[in-house]
Amino acid sequence: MSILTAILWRLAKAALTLLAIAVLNFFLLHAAPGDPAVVLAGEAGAADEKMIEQLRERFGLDQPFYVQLGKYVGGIVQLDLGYSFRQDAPVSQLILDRLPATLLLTLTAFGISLVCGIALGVAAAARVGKLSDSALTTLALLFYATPLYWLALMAVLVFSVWLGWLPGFGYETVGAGLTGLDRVLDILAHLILPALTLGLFFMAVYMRMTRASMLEVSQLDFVKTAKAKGLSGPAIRRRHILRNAILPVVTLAGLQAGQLVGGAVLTETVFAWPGIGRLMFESLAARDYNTILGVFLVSAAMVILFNIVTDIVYRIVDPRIGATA
Amino acid sequence: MRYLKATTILVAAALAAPAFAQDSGGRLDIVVQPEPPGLMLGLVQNGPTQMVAGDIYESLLRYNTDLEPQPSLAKSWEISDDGLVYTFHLNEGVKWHDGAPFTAADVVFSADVFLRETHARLRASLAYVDTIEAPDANTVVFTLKEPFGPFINAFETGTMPIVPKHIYEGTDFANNPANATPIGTGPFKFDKWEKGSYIHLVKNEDYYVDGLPHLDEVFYRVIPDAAARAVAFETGEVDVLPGGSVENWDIPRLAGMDNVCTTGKGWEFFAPHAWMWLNNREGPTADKRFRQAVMYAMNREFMKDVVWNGYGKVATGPVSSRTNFYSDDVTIYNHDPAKAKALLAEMGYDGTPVRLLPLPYGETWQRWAEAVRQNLTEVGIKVDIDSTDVAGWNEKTANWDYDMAFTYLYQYGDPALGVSRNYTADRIKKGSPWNNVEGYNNPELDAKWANAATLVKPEDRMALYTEIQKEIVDDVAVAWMQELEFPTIYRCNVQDLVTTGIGINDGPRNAWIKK
Amino acid sequence: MTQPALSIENLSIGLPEGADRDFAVQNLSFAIEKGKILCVVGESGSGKSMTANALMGLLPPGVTVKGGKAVFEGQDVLTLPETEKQAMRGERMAMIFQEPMTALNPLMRIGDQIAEVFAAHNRLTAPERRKRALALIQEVGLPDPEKIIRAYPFQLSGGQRQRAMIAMALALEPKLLIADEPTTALDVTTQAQILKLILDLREQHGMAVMFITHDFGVVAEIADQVIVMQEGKMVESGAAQEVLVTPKHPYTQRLLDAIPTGKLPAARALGTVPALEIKSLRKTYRTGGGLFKPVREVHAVDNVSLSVARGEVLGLVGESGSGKSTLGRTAVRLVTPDSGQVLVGGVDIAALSEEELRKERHKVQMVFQDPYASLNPRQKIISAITGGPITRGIPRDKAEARARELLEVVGLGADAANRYPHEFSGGQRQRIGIARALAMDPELIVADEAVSALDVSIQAQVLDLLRDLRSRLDLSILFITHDLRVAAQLCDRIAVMQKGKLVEIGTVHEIFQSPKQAYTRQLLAAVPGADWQRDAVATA
Amino acid sequence: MWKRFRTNIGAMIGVGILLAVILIALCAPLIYPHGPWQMVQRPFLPPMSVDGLPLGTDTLGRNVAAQLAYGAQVSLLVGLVSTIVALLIGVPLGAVAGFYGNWVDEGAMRFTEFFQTIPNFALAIVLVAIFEPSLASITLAIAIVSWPPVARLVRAEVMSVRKREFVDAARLAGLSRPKILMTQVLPNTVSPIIVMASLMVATAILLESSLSFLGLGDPNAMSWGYMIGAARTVIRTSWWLSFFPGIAIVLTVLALNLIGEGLNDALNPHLSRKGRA
Repeated sequence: MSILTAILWRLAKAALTLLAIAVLNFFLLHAAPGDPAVVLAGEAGAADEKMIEQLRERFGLDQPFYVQLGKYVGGIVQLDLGYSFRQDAPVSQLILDRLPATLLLTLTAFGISLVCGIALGVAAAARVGKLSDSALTTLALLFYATPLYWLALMAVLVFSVWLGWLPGFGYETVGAGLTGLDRVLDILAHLILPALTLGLFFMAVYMRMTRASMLEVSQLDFVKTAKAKGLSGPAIRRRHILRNAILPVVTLAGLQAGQLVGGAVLTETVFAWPGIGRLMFESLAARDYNTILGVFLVSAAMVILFNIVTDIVYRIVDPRIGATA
Repeated sequence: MRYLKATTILVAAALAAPAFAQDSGGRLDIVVQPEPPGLMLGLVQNGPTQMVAGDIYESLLRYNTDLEPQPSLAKSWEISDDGLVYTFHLNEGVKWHDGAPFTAADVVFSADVFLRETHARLRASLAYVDTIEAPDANTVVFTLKEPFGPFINAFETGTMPIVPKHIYEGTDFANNPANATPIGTGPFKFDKWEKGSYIHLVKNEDYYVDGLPHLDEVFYRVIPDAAARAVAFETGEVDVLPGGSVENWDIPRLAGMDNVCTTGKGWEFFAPHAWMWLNNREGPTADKRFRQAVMYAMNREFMKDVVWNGYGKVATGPVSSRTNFYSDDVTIYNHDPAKAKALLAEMGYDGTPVRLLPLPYGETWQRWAEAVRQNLTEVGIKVDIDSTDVAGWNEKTANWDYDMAFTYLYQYGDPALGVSRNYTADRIKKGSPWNNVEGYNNPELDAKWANAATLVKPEDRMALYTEIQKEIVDDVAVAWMQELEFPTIYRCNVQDLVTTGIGINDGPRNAWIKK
Repeated sequence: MTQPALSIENLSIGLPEGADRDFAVQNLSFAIEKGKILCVVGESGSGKSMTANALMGLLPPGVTVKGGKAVFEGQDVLTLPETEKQAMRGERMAMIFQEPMTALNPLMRIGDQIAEVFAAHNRLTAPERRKRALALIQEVGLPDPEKIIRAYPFQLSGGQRQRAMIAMALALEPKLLIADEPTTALDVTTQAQILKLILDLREQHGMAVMFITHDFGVVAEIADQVIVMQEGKMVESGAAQEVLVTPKHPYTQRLLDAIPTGKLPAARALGTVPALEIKSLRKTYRTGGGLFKPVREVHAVDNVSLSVARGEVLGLVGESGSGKSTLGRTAVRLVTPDSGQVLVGGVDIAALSEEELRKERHKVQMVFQDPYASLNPRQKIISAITGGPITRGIPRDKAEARARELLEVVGLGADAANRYPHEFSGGQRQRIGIARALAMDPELIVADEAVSALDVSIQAQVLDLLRDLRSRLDLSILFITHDLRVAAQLCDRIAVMQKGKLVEIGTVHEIFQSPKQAYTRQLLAAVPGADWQRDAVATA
Repeated sequence: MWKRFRTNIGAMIGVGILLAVILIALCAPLIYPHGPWQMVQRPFLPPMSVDGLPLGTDTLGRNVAAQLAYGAQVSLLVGLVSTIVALLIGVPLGAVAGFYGNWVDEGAMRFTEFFQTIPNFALAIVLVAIFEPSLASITLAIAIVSWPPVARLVRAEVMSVRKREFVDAARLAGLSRPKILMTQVLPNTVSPIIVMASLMVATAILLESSLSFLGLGDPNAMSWGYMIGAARTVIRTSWWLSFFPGIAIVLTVLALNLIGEGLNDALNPHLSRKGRA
């Protein structure tokens, strides 16, 4: 099975999964207490029956449940995520506005955690049993045990408030009128803290995994073969152990994508990062169903995307998959 | 005819303003929290929308910090002696942001058509209005069916925003695409809204008051986290923290910084008043003695000092001491656990737990509920805090599914606008969290409320309101907690930021930055 | 006598603390002549692989050389610094391993893995390396070198991989090739080919070979010299012919005796009542299938009919993939056939429903290959044995009494009952497995490679037990094995399978002495040491 | 096995910390009979500034030490119960999927994948918001988002165990399939499950604290996440309010991880590879 057909197959399955998620979440959200019309009316500072009636009619909440569901699913099939009455804009617009920020954050965090995690894992495995190995594994364990949000708070406190090195929140310096490279650098400066705090946890995960995997692979027969060939230690690690050891890490990374996207909710909240995680959290309090559903769908799609990417990486690294599947 | 003399003087002052050599230009970054759901003020009137859209839209009048009317779109006005006819003379040469001329027809359309349809709070006042007419392009006449004392307070931006007739007439108001790019007559024009990040307003070069506004642009910054907002102010990223945008504990620290000023002014029109609804219908709270016990059990001074960091004032009754018609001739409930216990013993409280619903508006409110729970626990009342988010809070209070619930409401300058709605029997209606949620039902008082609203003479009204306050405080219809104060924190070089009773909402109009 | 390629003197290798003995190898001395093949023979744990690893400098952590020297090309390789060892490995001393399946990097093309040897020693340019790799692939007899060079290990068969390994080892024309059981994991016919290849290469390159094996058959095929090791000590050494024909040390004698010699036992008279009848049995495995995957069909059992008479032992012989295991598993209905009948005592167990089957299960029992996987590690021996009878409705006390009895029968003693599997050795576990099968009073026992995983001497003991049981209990056994020599020892008749088909069936004597089919002849010829054993048959 | 565990220094440190946390949680009502909510002193007292308040007071003048002690109860309780619930969902599902294979497996794995596709923290937030924050809803939500890895692990283990010959032997003994699953297969998957469970408790504690931090905690139960969430706005002026509960979480989670690793090394040295799914 070629990579292309594999991806097509995955996408088809993904579409079904997404549809199922839409339906399930639709049920879940509508089971929640709280009426979006009442919330919206409430926020206006005053409300009477008439206003709530108007709002319910506009939201389509006066219709039977199955009609609402049908309409929603019908829209999803046509890639229409519905309309946010709370924000008075199409959900797809709201999400698209914020998606780049989330993608930037999660992908950077993913990249940092994967690259650094693997690098540190390799380094630790190469020094197994030595002090530097213990130091690295202990550090990883600490990151692993530290609540993300707490780390974020401490990072803001130290790097933004005390040292003043990095901006503590936001996506870019608003209204600075920066363009071109300046703007990119500005966004990067804003990105560092959130991406690092989000990435550290996963870096710890990948590092531990890489280390364990490296150690395990180094026990395998073909490593002995490589030694018997007269290859040097570093060459064996690079050419033989690493590639094989990375496979389980890649699998894990794909599986953890869901956690990464979930973690973004916390990070975005602490760092005022204008992404979809925050959008979801805010929409939840307002019972802005369509927006929450939209965010769920999009983030699930992101998870699937991460999975597909890791799948492709896996296929590229491991020649066996494509042939025997 | 009764002229409000202050008018002309102030207009003169405003026109003479450049003589004081305010510096022109510059940019103001103001925190807005939460992100407004929309900026079309005629459709959405929640707090954040009022704050941002208050620069874009205008109404006929503004109100100073003593709640006296000031000119805005109307340069002068008269009220007939019988209190039935309100005549407004509009400024000339006013233009909408899209260049179309503003006329009296816009006012008639806004008040009579648009807002009647969309604005629930104004609708209550408009019920007293018989006709709204425009005898000429610059005059609007409101004729009332019966006198309505507080009617002069109804011409505030958030209460009666004037919307462009040429854009909205004959359309589906709620779904008009123009809602995304609001067009008003105000000192600032809408430029850009980066959702989740900021709203950018730019100076209206054609503003009808010469020399205003001074600022070139205003950014309303969306920063969802209170701690991050504090950091933003500290690092100089924002210049103004409107009331309520940081937790109270942070205020002294921020206020103590160099070049930082605070003011408690700018909330007079709203006079936010906090209380706990005590469900008068069922459970222990249905017993007046229990409600009184709650009042005695609470150490509200302590809560004010600790939870609110000393800001505000313990409330004595339903009317805020900052608005008109406040009376202090009521029973004062001091912290007296012994009395509370005695009352509980008298009623035979059996330890039934009561649910306490905090207001889901952040840490302060949560702490407040925790402090109340602790106080009540100390006199033997078992309290469970109900946890919920904004939607759940709305749902529960609207459906009366609570025992005690925190809330706070604006008073809108007059008991007839902002107070009576919470206590009269005709406002006992499920589905809204902004009416007589506690279910207090006192027909005798209902009559007095109704009467007081329609009296023309302030002293007559005062007499009635004094009676009402005395009785209702004895009944403990709700547990009044505190007159809230939301200090505005800003850089001291920002001048003339808070000049009216609605503070920041129309503050940037006159604000300037000293260089 | 010329200078030997390698001479080892008083080599001692220490094991880490807590191991079952202090030394893996103790006071070992031997030499390999240039161009000669030395076989190091021993059972598992004899220290033969450790010796090889010590020479290569590939000892596992914790295992260290405690003394002695190994002179190779004038240097003591045991004391060389790591960099020089590294330079020596692959260039002057090369090694091939037992498991061709795992000894190659699964993610690297064969050509790259061969070329890497040159790269490791900074030889040649990239295109030259490729050319040499191609030549080597050709030399070790791999078909279609252009394709092989780009292939990944998983695309090659076991024999092909071992050839690729040999190509790597030969790349730099080493003076000494160490082969650590290189044919053990291979089928007999493949094994014969690889052995021939090693012999040929030795001829052409004149290198010395240290060949580690447990199989005296292999020794007979290729060895010039032999040393026999037991628990880290050399017990015997000498020329191959000498050791094979006139072993001096009792251990060597025991080993040689334990080897299924291929001396054919006298034929027994057999009954005619069938215990098992298999009729037109078919089983096809389909893999893949799905929207984008082509269906691959493997005809594991293709229209096979045979029968096992009551009291008979039928040997089912074939190479891996011949379908012999599938047939065996079908006979006990662990696998449900696609068509055909499996008649046990007249009942077609292939046609029973799950419920009915559970009542008939006891009629056919199985003894499994892997002594470590066939017993539940969390279950006491007694419950492993009584589980079946109790399910059948036999009262617990009766079942337990019988279980103890059976443990005596298989030579373990009744006190084994209350212990856990990990307390037993492999051979003992196989006995427990047999007791478990017997506890069900089966009409037929299917023994699926039941002795393959055992060391030769243990293998002999278990075979003795089976022989003993066969005569004492009049057992009917379907004995599945890849090893013709083993089959010859125990079986009355032998059935030969290839690619799912029954090739030939006949008495042991018919099969060994007058095989009718070419494949059978091929198999017989491939048995290592076949010639030597034929001599043995003659001398018996 | 216990011997191997005992020689693992890290694991023993973990056990020590965890025992201390458990002890504190159990003794909380004895040391602080008035509960964690009582306002005892002026607010924002720094640590060690007043006798009897070693960790200072919070925004309402409540004893931080008492809050920490009661918070330990909540963290441990939620961590433990949610893990048990997750196991109750994941183990049967994974076992059945792995043992019966075919469409059962296909269905169960699709279902699992489905849950793994929804970002788990987001799902937890929504679930808690819907059921309204209470210890029960938080526990349930954490369980619902954490069972999929259990199911996958158990499935993988069961699949590997069921291929072993003793399972065939059990079939030949005439045991029914459910009985084989229960008596032969599942007991052999216990060790990796134990290891995973110990790590899951740690993750659950982190999740609970994250939810509380976002204001989705049980308002009637003092928890560490709540303390940090409540203190974040005063982090500059009163660092100790968020620092101590943060340290408490780190230590507890670290302890559980150390124990998990120790168990892993002691019970099944090769879990790290099998357990990755």
